[in-house]
Order: sequence, then C-alpha cells, then structure tokens
Amino acid sequence: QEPKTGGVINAVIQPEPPGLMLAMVQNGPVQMVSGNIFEGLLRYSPKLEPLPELAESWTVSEDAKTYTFKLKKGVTWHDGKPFTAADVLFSIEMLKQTHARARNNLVQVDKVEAPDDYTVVFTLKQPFGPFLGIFEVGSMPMVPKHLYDGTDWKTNPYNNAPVGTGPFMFKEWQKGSFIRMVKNPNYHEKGKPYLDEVYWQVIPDAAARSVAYETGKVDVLPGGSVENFDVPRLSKLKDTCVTGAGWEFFSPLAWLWLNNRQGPLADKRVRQAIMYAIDRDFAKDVIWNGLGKVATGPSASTIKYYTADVPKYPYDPAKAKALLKEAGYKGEKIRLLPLAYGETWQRWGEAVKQNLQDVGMTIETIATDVAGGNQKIGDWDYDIAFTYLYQYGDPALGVGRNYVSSAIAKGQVFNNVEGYSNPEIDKLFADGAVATPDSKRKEIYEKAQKILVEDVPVAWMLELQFPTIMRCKVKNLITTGIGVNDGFKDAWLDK
Amino acid sequence: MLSFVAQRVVKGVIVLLAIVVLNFFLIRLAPGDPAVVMAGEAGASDQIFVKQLREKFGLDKPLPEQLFIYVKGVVTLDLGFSFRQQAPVSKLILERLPATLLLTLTAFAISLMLGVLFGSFAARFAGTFLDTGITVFALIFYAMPIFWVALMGILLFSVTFDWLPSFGYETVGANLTGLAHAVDVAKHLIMPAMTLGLFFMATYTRMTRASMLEVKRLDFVKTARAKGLSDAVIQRRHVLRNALLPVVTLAGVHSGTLIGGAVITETVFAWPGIGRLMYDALLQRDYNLLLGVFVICSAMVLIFNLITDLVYRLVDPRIEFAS
Amino acid sequence: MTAPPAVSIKNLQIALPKGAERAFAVDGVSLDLRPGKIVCVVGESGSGKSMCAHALMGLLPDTVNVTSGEILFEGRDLLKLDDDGWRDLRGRRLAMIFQEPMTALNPLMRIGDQMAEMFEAHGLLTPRERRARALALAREVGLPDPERIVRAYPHQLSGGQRQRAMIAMALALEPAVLVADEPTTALDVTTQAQILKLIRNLQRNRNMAVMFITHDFGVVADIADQVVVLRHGKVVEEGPAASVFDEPQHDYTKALLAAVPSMDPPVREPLDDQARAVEVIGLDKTYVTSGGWFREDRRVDAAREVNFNILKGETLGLVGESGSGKSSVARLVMRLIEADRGTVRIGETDLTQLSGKALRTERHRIQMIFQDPFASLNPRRKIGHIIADGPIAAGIDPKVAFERARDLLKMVGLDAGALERYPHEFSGGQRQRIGIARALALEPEIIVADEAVSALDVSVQAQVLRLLEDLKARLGLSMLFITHDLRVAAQICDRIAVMQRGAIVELKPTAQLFAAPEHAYTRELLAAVPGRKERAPAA
Amino acid sequence: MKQFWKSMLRSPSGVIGLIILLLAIGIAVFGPMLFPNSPWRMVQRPFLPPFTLSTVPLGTDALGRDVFAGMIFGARVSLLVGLVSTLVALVVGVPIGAMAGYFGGKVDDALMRFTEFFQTIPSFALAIVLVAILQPSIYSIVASIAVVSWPPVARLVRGEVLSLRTREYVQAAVVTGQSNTWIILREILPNALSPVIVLASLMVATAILLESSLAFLGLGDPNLISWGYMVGAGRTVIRQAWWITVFPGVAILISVLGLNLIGEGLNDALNPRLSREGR
Ligand SMILES: Nc1ncnc2c1ncn2[C@@H]1O[C@H](COP(=O)(O)OP(=O)(O)OP(=O)(O)O)[C@@H](O)[C@H]1O
Ligand SMILES: Nc1ncnc2c1ncn2[C@@H]1O[C@H](COP(=O)(O)OP(=O)(O)OP(=O)(O)O)[C@@H](O)[C@H]1O
Ligand SMILES: [Mg+2]
Ligand SMILES: [Mg+2]
Repeated sequence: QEPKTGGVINAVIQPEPPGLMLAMVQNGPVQMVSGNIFEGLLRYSPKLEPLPELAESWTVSEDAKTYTFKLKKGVTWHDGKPFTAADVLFSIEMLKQTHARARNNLVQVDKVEAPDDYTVVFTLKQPFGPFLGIFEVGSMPMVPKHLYDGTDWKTNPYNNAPVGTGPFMFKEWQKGSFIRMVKNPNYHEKGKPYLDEVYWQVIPDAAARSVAYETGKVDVLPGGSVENFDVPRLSKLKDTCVTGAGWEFFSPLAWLWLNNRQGPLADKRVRQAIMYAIDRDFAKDVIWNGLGKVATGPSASTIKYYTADVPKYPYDPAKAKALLKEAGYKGEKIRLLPLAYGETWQRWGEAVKQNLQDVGMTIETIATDVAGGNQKIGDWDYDIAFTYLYQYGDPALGVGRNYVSSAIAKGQVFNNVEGYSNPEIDKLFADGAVATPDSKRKEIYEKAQKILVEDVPVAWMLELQFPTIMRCKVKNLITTGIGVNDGFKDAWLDK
Repeated sequence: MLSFVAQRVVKGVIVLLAIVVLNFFLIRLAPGDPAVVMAGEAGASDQIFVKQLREKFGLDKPLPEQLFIYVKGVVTLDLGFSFRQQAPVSKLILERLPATLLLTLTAFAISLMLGVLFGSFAARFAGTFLDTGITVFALIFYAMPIFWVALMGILLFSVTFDWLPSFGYETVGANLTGLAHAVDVAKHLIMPAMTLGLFFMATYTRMTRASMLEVKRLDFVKTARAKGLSDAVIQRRHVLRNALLPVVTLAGVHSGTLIGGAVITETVFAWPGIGRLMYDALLQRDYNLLLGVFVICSAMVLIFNLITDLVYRLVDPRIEFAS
Repeated sequence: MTAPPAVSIKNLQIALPKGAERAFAVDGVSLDLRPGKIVCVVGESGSGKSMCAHALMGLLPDTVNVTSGEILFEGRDLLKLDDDGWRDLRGRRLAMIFQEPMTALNPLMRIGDQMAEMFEAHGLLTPRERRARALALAREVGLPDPERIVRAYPHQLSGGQRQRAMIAMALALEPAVLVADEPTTALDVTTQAQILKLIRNLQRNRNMAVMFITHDFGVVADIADQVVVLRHGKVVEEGPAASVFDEPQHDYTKALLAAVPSMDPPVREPLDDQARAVEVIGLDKTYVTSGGWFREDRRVDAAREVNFNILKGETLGLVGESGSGKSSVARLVMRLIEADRGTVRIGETDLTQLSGKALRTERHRIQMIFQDPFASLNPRRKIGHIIADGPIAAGIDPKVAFERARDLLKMVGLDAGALERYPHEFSGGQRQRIGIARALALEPEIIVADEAVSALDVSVQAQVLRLLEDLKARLGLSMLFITHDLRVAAQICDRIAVMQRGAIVELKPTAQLFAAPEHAYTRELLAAVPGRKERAPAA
Repeated sequence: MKQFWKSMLRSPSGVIGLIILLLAIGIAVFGPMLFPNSPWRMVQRPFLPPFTLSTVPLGTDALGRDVFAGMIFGARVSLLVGLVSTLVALVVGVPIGAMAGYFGGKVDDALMRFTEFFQTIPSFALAIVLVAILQPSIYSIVASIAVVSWPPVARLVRGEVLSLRTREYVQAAVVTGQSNTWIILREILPNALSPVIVLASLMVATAILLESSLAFLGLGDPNLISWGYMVGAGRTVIRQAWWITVFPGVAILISVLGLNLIGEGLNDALNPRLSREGR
C-alpha cells in the first residue's frame, strides 16, 4: 500500500514529560516525544540490527576498535543550519555530562574525531561488543552545536523549544494539556514524514485515557498508557489494532530485588524457595491480563544471547517449603517493598505476599511512595523489593550492570542493588563485553545466565509487554525496535 | 477598615514567610531524594550522575544555606527553579493558575449556590420527604469517591450521549477564538466543575439546613411574619442571612483549600491545573516546585481568609474589626 | 355609642405544653376591640397577656395551641385563616409591637431596611419612596438623628431606640388594629409620652382599634378607654377605664391599683456618714463604628465625664432619655466594656486596674440585672443552672447553691418548677425576675439594675422593690438603679442622677429633685410622667 | 442525661442513625471473628460477579479475593480511621477555635496564624508528606488525617464564638464571675454546637476517603484492609467490575448517612426548644 500524505494524529503521552530536551532529561515520555524531534546516528530493527538514520553507513575495523560513520549529507536542523560532524562531536561531549547512560556507554571510547564534515571516527580502548547498539536517539541524541555551545545548558531557551533534525518540529506545549509537533518540510528523507501534525495529549488518568480513545479523541495509545485490564476491551473495539511490537530494544523485565546481604535471604536456598513459591503464571494471567512472558532468567528473550537452557523454577510451593526448611528458615520477618507505580503493581505486591505467606514466610509489606521506596532501595533498607528495568538490547548494556560486584554502591536504585557478588560472574561480564567475535560472546553470556539462574541473586518475574493500541487507519507506526519513540517518521494515515 | 486590611496584609506576609520556612523543613523530612528519583526515571543511577544532579540543584549545600537561598528568593518574588521541569517555578505555576482558578471558583460557586439553595429547601421542609431526599442526594455526591462520580459522568455524558468532552481545558487544535472559544472552554468546564462542586455541596447543604432551623425560631422571625412578609422572603432575607455565618466560615476555609485540593478532579478530567502539578512535584520530591505551589496556595488561602473576614463583617455587622 | 367591634375574641383558650406551670396560658378570655378605642390589658406578669396578643396575630409558638374559641375580624374567624390570608392581614390590617426589642429586630439588617420592608411586604411604593417613608417614620417616632439611625444596625441602638423603631414599623401602614405588647416599657417618660401621643393620634385619626398591653397604670390612666384585667389566664375584671379605676370590683384589681407607686418620694434618712461603695471618676466612652469602606466612622458619645458615687446602703437612680447612655454607664461600671478614660472604684478596689482572676473574684461584689431579660438568658441552659452557676463558680457547694436558687425564685415570685425550665418558656416579666434572682444569688454589695422592674406588673414590681429595699437594709446593699419610671425612682432612690446625651446634667437627693428640678431637661422629664392628672392612687 | 436519650430516641432520624452506626460498629467488632478467613486470600477466580456463588456473595476482586470478606474486615479500619481522626480533629479544633474566638486580640491572632499554617497547605499534600515522614501505619494515617482536618473545625468554631461572645447572656455569666473555661464550655459552645455537629458528621466520610487516596499512592497501611482501600483498588477496573468499588462505596455512604442522621437527632435533642415537645 502506498503511503498517503497529510493528516493529524492525536497520541497519548503519559506521564507528561518534564522537558523535551532529550540531551538533558531522559525519562520515558521525553524519549517518546522528542524521539520524533531529535535523531540519533542509527535506529534498530525489531531484531535489533542497526539501521541508518543520520549516519548513512558505517564500517568497523578489523580489530573491532575503530568505527567510522559516514554522515548523511544535506541534513539541516529545524532552523535551517546544516548538520555536520562538528555537531556529533559536540553532542558526545555534552552527553557525557548530562546523559548518564550515554556516559556509561562511552567509557570504552578512547577518542572521537571528525576528519571531515561528514565523517566521524570512534576509536575504542578495546573491542566493545555492543558498541553499535548505543546510537539510537534516546541513548545518543544529536544536539545542535550552534545553539548550545558556550551557553549555560541548564537555562538555554532552546530547552523549551527544542531544535533537532527529526521529521517533526516542536511547535507548542500547553503545560498539562498537550504538546504539538508539526511536519518538518525540509526533512532529509524525501517524502517523509507523511503526517502534517502530531498532538501528544496529556491525560493523567488511565480510565480517562481509555475513554478518550473510545470517543475518538485520540488515535494512538502507546504501550503502558492504559491499564492492563482495559486492553482486551479496547482491542475489541471497531477499527482497532493492537501490537506488542516496538519494545524489543528496551525489553522491560520485572524482578524482585532480594537483599543478598543479610538475614534469611543471604541463603541461596531461601532465594530459590522464593522463586518456587511465587505463582508467576498467575501474575501474568491475572495481574498482567495475559500480557508478557514468564521470565526464565536475567535476560529477556528478545535480548541478544538469550538462552532458555537454564534451571527452571516452576510454581511449586511444596518444594519452596522444603527448601525453606532445609535452609533453617524459622519465620523471621521479611520486609516486602512493592512498587508504587499504580494499581497493577500494588496488586502484584499483594499477590506475591500471599504466595510467600502460603509457604510459611512472614511477610510485612512496607508502604511508601515512589520516592520513599527509592530511598529505601538505595539505602539497602529492604528484604524484597519490586522493580522493572530496560535491557537495551545487549547484555553488556542492560543486564550485566545488575549483577557485577563493581556496580554495588549505596544510594542507587538500579545496578547491583541486591549486593550479589560473584567473581566468576564479574569476570564473565567483563569478558563478554569485549569479546569477539559474536559466537564467543554468546558462549560467555549463556554461561553467565546459567550461573545466575542457579544462584537467584534476584527473583525474575516477567518480561513485561506494553501493547500499543491504535486505530487501524494509522499505518506503519511501529517499524523499529524502539517503537513509538521514533515512530511517526514512517507513520501515515489511511483516510 | 482600610487600615484593618493593611494590617492583615502585613501579618499575612509574615505568616507566609513562617509557612515557607516550616514547609521547607517539612518537605525535606519526607524520605526520598529528588536526584535519585530523577536518576531513576532517566534509567541510570550511577553515583556520579546523582551527585551531578544534586550539585545542579544546590542540594549538596548545607540545609540552612539552602533555606537562606530559598527565602532570599521568595522575598524577591523568585520561587526558584524546578529541578525536574527545568523551568522557573513561578512560570510553571502561572501557566496553571488560570485553569485552576477557573475550575475551583466555578465549582465553588456551584457548590455554594446549590448548597445554600438545597439547604434552605431542606430547612423549610424539615422532616418531610423532600428534606430526606435532599440529604441523601447531597450525601451521595459527598460520600462517593470523586473519581467514581467523575467517571460515571464521563461514561454518561461523553461516551453514551457524547454531549460533553471528557478531558482537557479546550478542544486541542481547534484554534477557536472569542465567543466560540469561551463556549468551548465552558463545555470542558461543566463536568469537572460539577463533580467538584457537587462534592462540596453537601457540606453547605447540611450546614445551611442546620443553621436555618436554629435561626427560624428566633424572635425577629416572628416580627417579620407580623409584617405580613411572604414565607419565601422571610426565609431568604431574615432566616437565611442570619444562618449564613457558619456557611461563610466554611466557604472561606474551602475556597482556599480548593486550589490545591482538586488533584483527583484535575487528574480524571485532565484539567491542566495546579493540583496536578503539586501532586507530581510531591511524588518526585521536586522541592522547589512543591514549595512554590505551597507558597501560592498559602497566599491564596490567606487572601481568602481575609475576604472571609470582610464578608463576615458584611454578613454580621455585630462583629467589629479588631485593631 | 358602641360601634361594632373590629376584633372580637370569644372564649379563647390556649393550651401550654406539658411541664409548663399551668395547663392553659389563656382560659376562656373574651374581649372586644373597637375602632377608635384603646383597650388596655393589664395583669400580672405571666397571666397570658402576650399569648392573647400573639393569638390575635396568628403568631403563637409551635408548642402552644389554641384549643377553643374564636377571634373574629371583619366577620372572619382569624383562627381558621390560611397562610395567605394571614399574610395579607398582618402588617397591613393587623400590626403588632413586640415586647422585647433586642430580639425582635433582625440583627443583620439596617433599621431603615426593616422599616421599608413593611411596605415591600404588601407591594406598596417604590424602593425610593419606601426609604423616604422609613426616614419620615423614624422622625415621626422621635428617633434622634434619623438619617443616621436608619442606616444603623439594631445592636447599635439603645433599648428605647429599638423599641421606637419597632413602633414605627407597626404604625407604618396605619393598620385597623394595633396590638401593642408593652410598647413603652423600655422608654423614658418623655419619649413614652411622645409615643403615647403618637399612638393616640393615629388611633383617633385612623379610627384604629388598639389592644395595649401594659402594667404601667399611669399609662393606663392616660390612654385607656377600656381596661381588661387578666390573672392566671382568666379575665377577672373588665370595664371602661374610669370605672375600673374608680370602683375596682375584683380584689386583685384593687391590689394592683394599690401597688401603683406614687410620685411623692418618701422621706429618707440622709446617708452622708456612710462609706463610699462605688466611686466613678471621669468616665468617658465613645463608640466608634467603622462605617465601611468609604463611609465615615460613626461616633457616639455614650459617656462624657461621668462622675458620681454611691454610698453604702444607698440607691442612686439614673434616669434620662432613651439612648442617653445609662446602660453604657452601667456596663462601664461593671467593666463589661472598657472605658476610654476614667476610674471605677468599688470600696477600696480600683476595678479598672484589675484583670484576669483578680477581676473575676472581685466581680461577685457587684452584680447586674440586665435590661433585656431574654437576651441575657442562655437559651440552652435551665433556669436552675443560670441562677446557681455564679455561686458555684464562687466555690459554693452546688447543692446549697440550688437550694438558694429555689429560695430566690420564690422570693421573686416564681415557683420551684421553674428551675427545670428553659428561658423561652417564660413570659417577659418572669424572665426579668429570673435575672434579678441571678444577680441576688451572689449576695453582692452592689447591684446595678438596668431597668430591673420595667417589665414587671405593678404588684410584682412592688414585691420586687420591697425585696430590694429589704436586702438593701439587711445587707447594706448599694444600688445603681437605672429606670425611666420616675414613680419607681421616686420610691426607691435616695438620690437621682439625670443623664442626657452621655452627660449627667443634674444629681440631687430624690425629694429635692422632684421638688425643685433645676435643669430644663429634668423639668421636661417630670412633666412627662404619665397619669399625673389622675387622682394619685393610695401609696 | 436520661432526658437527652429520650429526646434523641424520639427523633426518627436519630434512631435510624443510631441503628446504622451500631450495626456498623457491630460488624467492625464482631465481623472478623465470625468470618475468620483473611480478606487477602485469593479464593475464587478474579472478577467473579456478585450473587453468582453463595460462598462469595458479593463477588471477587481483581485477584479473586472475596469482596464480602473485605467489607467485613474493612469496616474496622475504616470506622476507626473515620471516627478517631474526626474525634481528634474535634478535640484539637474546638478548643483552639473557641479560645481564638473568645479571647480575641493577640490570642486570636496567634491561634489563627497557627491554624493558617495547617490550613494553607493543601490538605491532601500535607497528609501525604506527614504519612511519608511518619511511615505509613494505621496510627500515622489517623494522625495525619486528624492534623489536616482540624483547621476547618477551628475556623468554624471561632466564627460562631466570635458572634456569640457579645451576647448578653455571656456578659451575664462574666459578671457573675465565672471562669473563662466555664463560660466557653457552658455558655458559648452549646450554642455553637449545631454547625460543628454537621461538620463533624461529614468529616468522617472525608477521612475514610482520604485514607483511600493514601492507599492509592501506596501510603496506606498495606497490612490492613479498609473500605477506602477497596474503593481505590477497584478504581482502575471500574468498567469491568463495578461491584469492587460500589459495595464498599455504598458502605461508606450508609455510614456517613447514619452519622448525619445522628447529627440531626443530636441537634434536635440538644435544642431545648425542640426537646420538650418533639415534632
Ligand atoms: N455597641 C455599640 N456600638 C455603637 N453604638 C452603641 C453601642 N451600644 C450603644 N450605642 C449607642 O450609645 C448610645 C447610648 O446607649 P445606651 O444603651 O447606653 O442607652 P440607654 O441610656 O441605656 O438607653 P435606653 O434607656 O433606651 O436603654 C445610644 O445612642 C446607642 O445608639
Ligand atoms: N413557649 C412557651 N412554652 C411554655 N410555656 C410558655 C411559653 N411561652 C409562655 N409560656 C407560659 O405561658 C404563660 C403566659 O405567658 P405570657 O407571655 O402570655 O405572659 P404575659 O402576661 O405576657 O406576661 P409578661 O407581662 O411578663 O410579659 C406564662 O406562664 C409562661 O410561663
Ligand atoms: Mg408578655
Ligand atoms: Mg439601656
């Protein structure tokens, strides 16, 4: 089908982003909106293969230490200035200071050079397997040097009216109501974008979002914007299409932090007992309404080098009881910290509590709001705590950080919060990141997965799925592994 | 009278400063750290990043110094910079204030008008079926959670009948001006204002009723009857006015709290008001923004308290202004 | 000679609720009101006078019911009237002046507006005309500074001023029948004379039928055409004024007439050698009411350089026109309001210097009887408590205090059952007596009596005055006795101070004052005492 | 006292109110004993509509827990939160308002400014902050709700007292040398009672629902079930399963109705003009 041009789409954005300058703020909604205004050097297919965006092509040297990107010519910023390699160099310098994930991703980079206006060369200290996976717009957005260089970034007026190279230009933001972006007529991919305008509607209440969709006021409900319980009902509406695609790059995985440092949970058997005790199928079917997948281990199934060949923990309360007995657990009180992200997570917390109590554990739920919960986790002041994290396509980017002992530090809410420390795992992840070729990496990561699943440093629950609901007339919205985050570039309306 | 107002304003400013200081500490007593929250959202939580954030917001400075900086700002009408939204607090609040005032004042007017109306009916027909009916009716909107009433309203008027828009402040993208715009906003306003108004209505209904029954038995009502005034006029002019005092008091208290108290209504109807802003700021420990909202709310309440006291004086001439 | 009655009450019986002192407030009362005639209803306090009046207006309290009888007005039985019918009659054809001025006015409405409402109620005149009429009415009833008064609120007026406002309202539409429930009780004699003249004139000109309830026989003598004497809800005597005065038939009537105080002050021992009980030096008080946003403040000098003292065992009378500041002086002396300047000394204690607990313990030495009996009784407290609270607060055993309350009630002529009742269940005069009992309960050295007997019928009045005299003698009680009834003043006061516009214009021993008034105003007052022309009843 | 009960029992609204309240309290106290099953236990399939199975007469919630059991157990917490926090609010608010109104001047100023501090912060936000600081538990929740609910009481009482203290009967009490406490308690407050009763009987509902809002944010006492919690928890599935919110919602409504009826009866009983005759 030939794409048609023209039309306006109303999408929901939840929660309202705190800002739109992707280089400065990077939470989910910011990426979702600004991913259409800014661009990265690459995008990723649903299989997480790199695709060209601002970089037309790239080459990797034999030793896997030099990456050369050829930039696309004729790309202009929304204000008409040309986009060049100088912008890339500046962006990298800026992101190193403002974008924590980018900084981590760039630690392996020795230097970045621009031999000419349209070439950028990265030289690495050592080979880094996932290197080509760090150029997506959310991870490394390109910033206009001419507007930011030499200014106070924090108060730069363009933070409020961001200027990118993307298919859409920022037009207007009525705080608390909507964000409006309009077609970039000079977009470097000829003919794109097809849409004239996109409105991002801010509707803070989930039920109200469903209604807005039902009454035709919005056309796109990106993943996670309605309650799971509502998904089946909405899917059945006329002219409604649902897809779970578009999350491959992030692959959110939910698990329970288990505080490995102290108390009964320091015992591997108790942690295993927890895995057996929890009915994860129930959680998937009832709480997540059948969406998602029971996790088998530290890697989501969409992530590179995933293996299902690991020890299994089916729901088995009897076994859990036996293990507890074996470990000498005598009903010591265990504190459970649910995630205060709304009803689904609260219900899940209650279900898990019930599961654990059923096998004879004494559970006390600690109530806090999000900020208070973060503080407790950061202070290691918990026994069991809910979380879910993105995995960013490669175990070296999103998985290892949660298990290696170098990532243990007080005051942080991710990374190795559970206090698991295993030299073997440390080594495997260190090697895996720099190993070449791919087959070698695969071998290392599979081994790591087996060890981790045996040790149960945390209790993996579900690979979450956040389906995107939209009207069927919206075509081609999700074409890449990062989904709606840069989706409107290709989307068109079948009127 | 003018000097009374002037005095109250001066006092108000002092109270406001005290409130600022106390709130400053109160907010910080709550567990949670804005830097950690933000780091969490950004999907990265290494310590360098958190430290950077803390430095950026001045959270690394000792508390008294932070307080000093903040108070100094407030005195010069600068409410600081929102950590999370990266914008001046006063700008963020001012953006939302009109919508909030529109919603709350409308709701307030609705609740007061309906409340007093129903209350006087209930009093006039005390003990009858009508009285019971009004009581139950008012209590339903009061005791039923707001979100429930709101959602039922949406389902009925937006989904089933498609009469009223279900969310927002105006039709996005319609670019209406003048009267058309006003009508559009009014359409959006009806449901949230009614929801909120019906909630507060119960208090006024009950209060008016009780108070009127009390006043009804006073001697001057007999005088009024002896004049040959009609029942309606007696109720309105003699009974109601005298019964209004506690209603005015309560209205004063509510009018202020309404500003920050409409979180749920604003949420369900996606009304871009301050309640929502405050709620988010609170959950994210966006200290400056939260404090800013508190300061604005406090100022509003103080203003409303002053107005209440002046209205009191209008309603009850026996109350003298203390000087 | 007898025109057909405008109103004729036939065999009226009104039942009281359970727990009241008797079954029927009014029992078989019949009386006629004729156009152009004034019927004075007299009788002891609580005898059912007000009940008759209220029944005539259809304004009986909810808890009280008419059990039989009829009230005919223009051929219709008023008792069978529906709401609309009443509304049409009230105000326009039947008007009423209530007994208690403070509570009878809406505290939140300006006086002028309340007057104008009279016209509005019946859809007469334009708003502008109504206001003009209100002003004219205020002037007609002799309210001072009418422009200001119509803008004032009831609480800013003196008792007499309020009463005059009420009268103005009642007369506004020149009704066919006027029911006046002790309309001049709260007024000083000069104003009273004016009002009586006013009522008389209107009644003559408009051929109005008037039911005039009073216990002031001077007034009766001045204006009555017919007199009806009530006792315990029954008519005990009825007839033309002259015959009732000259040849009273019933013993009760005779007793009443005998109790009317005379204008001739008795001879009194001079008390010069006694110590000073109260000393008032240079009291000043100006009320300033803020006038609103842009209006000027309203200032009233309620006391200007007021000096006097009261000796031990002495009664100082304070007379003067309504609104002259008598109550204000009383309040200043009681320290219920703060003076702008000046000192009040009780014995050796400077009351104006005390505060807090010290003031509280000194307070029982000086007690007050309030002018407005209803307003000064807590509607939610039983009489027993109202009287006993003071002594209990002073540390007296509650049992004893209640015992004494019972005695006091008996002393003021109420039965013990009253202890268990609430203020609204009493008649005006009964409430007044409760106020007196309360003041006496603390056995004070000094009593400030603000119109303490003005609401009482003469027999009870005489009884109470005797009581006060007796206490005075027994306990060496001193008294500041505020009144506008110069007869009473003549009988009870050792000396009398005359007040006008906040200042004392003359202060002399009673006999001297009556014999040789110096100040023009004093002379005016004395001349206005009602019933002077009539043969002085035996003292 | 006897007379008080007599007149209370004479007013029909008072009787109905009392019956409702006693019933609710009875359920709160004895319900859990008769119904030993934990309301947290998942007993049936989720979203079972009401009146289909006799074992779970009111259906099940999102996790398959018995809504009826929740209602029974929830009564205890909800009534506790509602009644106790209202009571505390009254105990704090009435004296402060009375003193401010009675003494006027500096005392009034000081007390009102103090009140303003609590009154000016949006109550919901203040409650959240307080619960967060104190750590969520039934005690801290009750305390926080009380802290945010007393200012209106104080303001209301002050307003009434302000106008009552100029009445002559108050002056009469002053001249008989009664202490300020006595005057406030005996002369003024009884006459200011009627609006306070109304406010208090309404506050109970606010407290119950405020607890639910806190629970919604994860700041409820997670180990206790309450009506408010149930209402909040059913919120997101209102369109699929109305019964999860409606039943506890109706329970709240009926309790509040009962309390208001009691308030009405109380008002009548305390009003001497009505107490003699009834109506
Ligand atoms: N609270 C007040 N505020 C303003 N003016 C007042 C107040 N109380 C009294 N006044 C005014 O002060 C004057 C004196 O009043 P006061 O009550 O002392 O008179 P009085 O001599 O007792 O009169 P009466 O015999 O009618 O009772 C009157 O003009 C009255 O209007
Ligand atoms: N609301 C009431 N409830 C019960 N008894 C009442 C009520 N009002 C009046 N009474 C009683 O009815 C009787 C008649 O009262 P009424 O007011 O007619 O007396 P009155 O003749 O006007 O006396 P006064 O001269 O003292 O005003 C009194 O015994 C009084 O105690
Ligand atoms: Mg009377
Ligand atoms: Mg006076």
